Amino acid sequence: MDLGSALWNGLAVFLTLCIFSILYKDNPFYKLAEHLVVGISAGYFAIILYYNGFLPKVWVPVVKEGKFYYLIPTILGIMMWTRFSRKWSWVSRYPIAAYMGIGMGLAIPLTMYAFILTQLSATMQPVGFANAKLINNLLVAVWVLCGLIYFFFSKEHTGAFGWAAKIGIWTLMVGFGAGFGVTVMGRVSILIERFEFLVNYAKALIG
Amino acid sequence: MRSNLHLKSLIFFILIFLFWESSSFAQEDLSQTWFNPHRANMLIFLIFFFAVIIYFIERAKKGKSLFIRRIAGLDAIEEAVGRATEMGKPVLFISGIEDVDQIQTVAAMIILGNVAKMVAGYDTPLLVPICQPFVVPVAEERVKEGYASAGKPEAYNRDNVRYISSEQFAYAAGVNGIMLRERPAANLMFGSFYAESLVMAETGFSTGAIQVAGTANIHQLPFFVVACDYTVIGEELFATSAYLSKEPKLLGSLKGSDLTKALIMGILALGVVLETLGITHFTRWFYIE
Amino acid sequence: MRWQIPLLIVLLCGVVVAVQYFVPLEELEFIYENALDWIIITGVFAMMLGLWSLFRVSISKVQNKAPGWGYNLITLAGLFGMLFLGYRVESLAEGSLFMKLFRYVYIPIQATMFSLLAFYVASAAYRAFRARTVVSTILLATALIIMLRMIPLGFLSNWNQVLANWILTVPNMAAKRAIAMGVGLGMIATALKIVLGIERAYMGRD
Amino acid sequence: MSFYEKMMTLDRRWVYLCVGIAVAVPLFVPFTVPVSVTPEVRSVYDFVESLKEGDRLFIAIDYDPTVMAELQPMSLTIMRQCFAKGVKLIISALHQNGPGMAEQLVSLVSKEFDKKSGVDYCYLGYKPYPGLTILAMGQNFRIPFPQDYYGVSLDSMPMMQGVRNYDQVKAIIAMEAGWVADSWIRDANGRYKVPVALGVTGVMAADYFQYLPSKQIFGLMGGLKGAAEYESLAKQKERQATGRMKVQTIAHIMVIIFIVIGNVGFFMSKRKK
Repeated sequence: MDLGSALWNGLAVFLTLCIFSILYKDNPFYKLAEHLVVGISAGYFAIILYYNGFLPKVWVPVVKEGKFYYLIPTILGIMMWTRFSRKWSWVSRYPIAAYMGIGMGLAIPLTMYAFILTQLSATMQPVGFANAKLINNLLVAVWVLCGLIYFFFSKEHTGAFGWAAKIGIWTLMVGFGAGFGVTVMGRVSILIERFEFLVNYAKALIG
Repeated sequence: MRSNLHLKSLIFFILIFLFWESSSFAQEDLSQTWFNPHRANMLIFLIFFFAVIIYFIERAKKGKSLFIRRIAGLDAIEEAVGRATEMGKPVLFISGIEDVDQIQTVAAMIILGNVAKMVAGYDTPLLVPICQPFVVPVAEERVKEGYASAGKPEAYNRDNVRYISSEQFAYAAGVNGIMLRERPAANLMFGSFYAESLVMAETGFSTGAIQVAGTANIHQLPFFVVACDYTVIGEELFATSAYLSKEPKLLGSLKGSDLTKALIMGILALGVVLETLGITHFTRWFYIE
Repeated sequence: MRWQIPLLIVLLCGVVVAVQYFVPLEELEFIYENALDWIIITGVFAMMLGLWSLFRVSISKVQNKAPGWGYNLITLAGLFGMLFLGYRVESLAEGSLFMKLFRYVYIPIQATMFSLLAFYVASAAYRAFRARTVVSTILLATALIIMLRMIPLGFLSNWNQVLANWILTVPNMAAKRAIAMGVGLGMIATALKIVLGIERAYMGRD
Repeated sequence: MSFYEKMMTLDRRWVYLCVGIAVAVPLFVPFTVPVSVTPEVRSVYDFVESLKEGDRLFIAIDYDPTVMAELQPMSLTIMRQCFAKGVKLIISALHQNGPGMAEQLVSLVSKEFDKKSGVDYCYLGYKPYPGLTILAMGQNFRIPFPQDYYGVSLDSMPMMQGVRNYDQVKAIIAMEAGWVADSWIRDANGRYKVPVALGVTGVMAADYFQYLPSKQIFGLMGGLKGAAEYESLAKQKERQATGRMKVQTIAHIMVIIFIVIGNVGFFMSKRKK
């Protein structure tokens, strides 16, 4: 390892330890790393947005290629800056409205597809008691129905309906327990990667 | 205003039906047609859903009262805010890490306004750290409006709505800093969260705050359920946002959602029965190309 | 001006973009593709609001000599340092100071923040997984079965593996589907209310 | 406070310390943990093992450095296994931050086995919009990738003669860190009927089990455990995942011990009252 990369990697090791120090308690080292990363990331993303957003989407189309309809979103974007004035800040509603409208319009069919129709068709499977697959299909269908009943808002959860809702929330809890259980492995993997980074640096320094 | 809504719904449906009607001209080269016939099933579903929602909103506006069940997380918000104001400590509101074109963020913003209204009467700050720049103006407006509608516009402090960072973990680091140093007594987390959810919820727990969280991101729900005092699960997030505003017309949409849910359950049951009998046409109809 | 036009913009943008999904016309395709660009472009300008908010809060702490104001100087130094170093195209090339700060300051901090989760899942599990109620017992039991997959227990492991796979593919799947369908309905209902201007709280008041 | 109550209210920092030790110590202390092999991993191995010299396999490396710890061992082991058997590889990298990392991996393994680009393997690299790229490759690899990562035309490569699309590869083994996995299943397997197997992160594994019984994927390797299982089958010298897997085992035992401590404390202190 040459001196330059030893120093830069040393900085990375130091900052890694700074963040780990929060596990004990809040301290000046954590505060340092926290404030540093907030500043650095804001600056970094502003620059990246300039090169990947402003230059190819505003500067090049309008100035170089003469596609003047790109001025419309540019003007909408500049309208955001009326937020700096108390008197004119209502103008910023225009771009916000456009942004939200497009977002909602995109979301409606895609949500219908991914969240409802796909799930619906995947659950409609033959059921029965003849083999494990059919029984499992039946269980999935029943539990999905109970889960949906839990999400009924306009009917009191009492009687048989209440029991179905109860089975529904139990099913959700099994899902949450499973979700938690499988995630532990992934999170530990990331910690292993960090520890290996520290160990490798120490090894490289010692030679 | 009402006729305005009618007019808009009318335009909306006319547009959709226009495309629907013209679908009979469907040809093989899709780029020349007015309608993609492979997606007709979804359109029918959407039209039904929209019609039901608008019907119930109209009915609610006429004053028909609707029953809505209790949502535990909802009461918890009031309890948490109440305790924070009693202690004279700040309330922290985190609206997730996604932008304002995401529906969950909008739902979070609606909740934020109502929280601001609750907090306004007391001398406690409402801290709103923000992850996406576009959310900043919306959050500012919501907080300002909440304070104004509680009759305390002067209590609004612009510095409490602050942008931190657009990057997930830089944002989480900044939020942790706020939790550790400004010691809010209530942490409300609503919106779209990812892996940072547990980083914030555990830090919040270690500071002793009451925590209420809600998200529709299925993978993060387990962590909120485990680390927070109350969790608003999935669809309850949208119901909460409708419920908090206490406007009948917004509640009407909940009834509409429920009816559609019942329809979906019926379809599901029917589909399962038909599949078992070996009839697959029905299920096939729900595939989308 | 202040109300009607923004609501009209939401309606128009929402309807056109949603309808595009069903209408394969090239003209609409063109609008759709541009709509995506528009979102990016307005986002570029909105970034200024974020930077301004960060700057204002930091600088006011420094000016008022609020507790810990020195740290806010670090934030400002990081922000302006990156803006200053990144103003030339060459600064995006590997090996520039800009990229080095990204790689050796930003990346390790964010990766370490992420890795803290390994500690937090443990402490959250210890605290919350108590067999207090039926619901919390179910949560605890499933999590345990799934975690036991990682531990070699001889012949028990094989059984546990079968059980864990069943949990993942049957009840877990059912739970996810139920949540997803509910969420889908809630999302579409909210989106519809926004597009039609029924829900307009997000725009604030005058 | 009684002993049992203390068991329930341990300071969280003790938990942190124990997790830290559980992860750090196994990195220094040599020992092994037996790995039980699951059928969904074995079927991937058996498939690769059944390939003959000259067969072509498609490997997708769709992740970035943040999940390297979990997925890199899978890619590494399978690539070595293939090169050792003389199987020819077509490799893509459809994650924005991944192509550089994938290139390092490809050049490392190809040097080990003295394999040549264009003759024994073809590294396509990255194109934006993974879903569309996957669909287009079903028509012809040359639509999204007229040239490989190094700028060499696909038509000029000996190993790509007569290779148009997925029809000429035996299968796709995709290492995935996100939704691109769905695209491989839906588009590559669903539309073009090519067999697909997945290697995914531990968090994702639970969501992809459902595709096994319906045969949409013929195998699944989930997280470090899946990678360690594969390594134990392949019996190669370097076993990164197996080394990390023992850390996983200790860490999981630690978490479970804490859950047990909490519950014992809870029940015993309740009984006393």
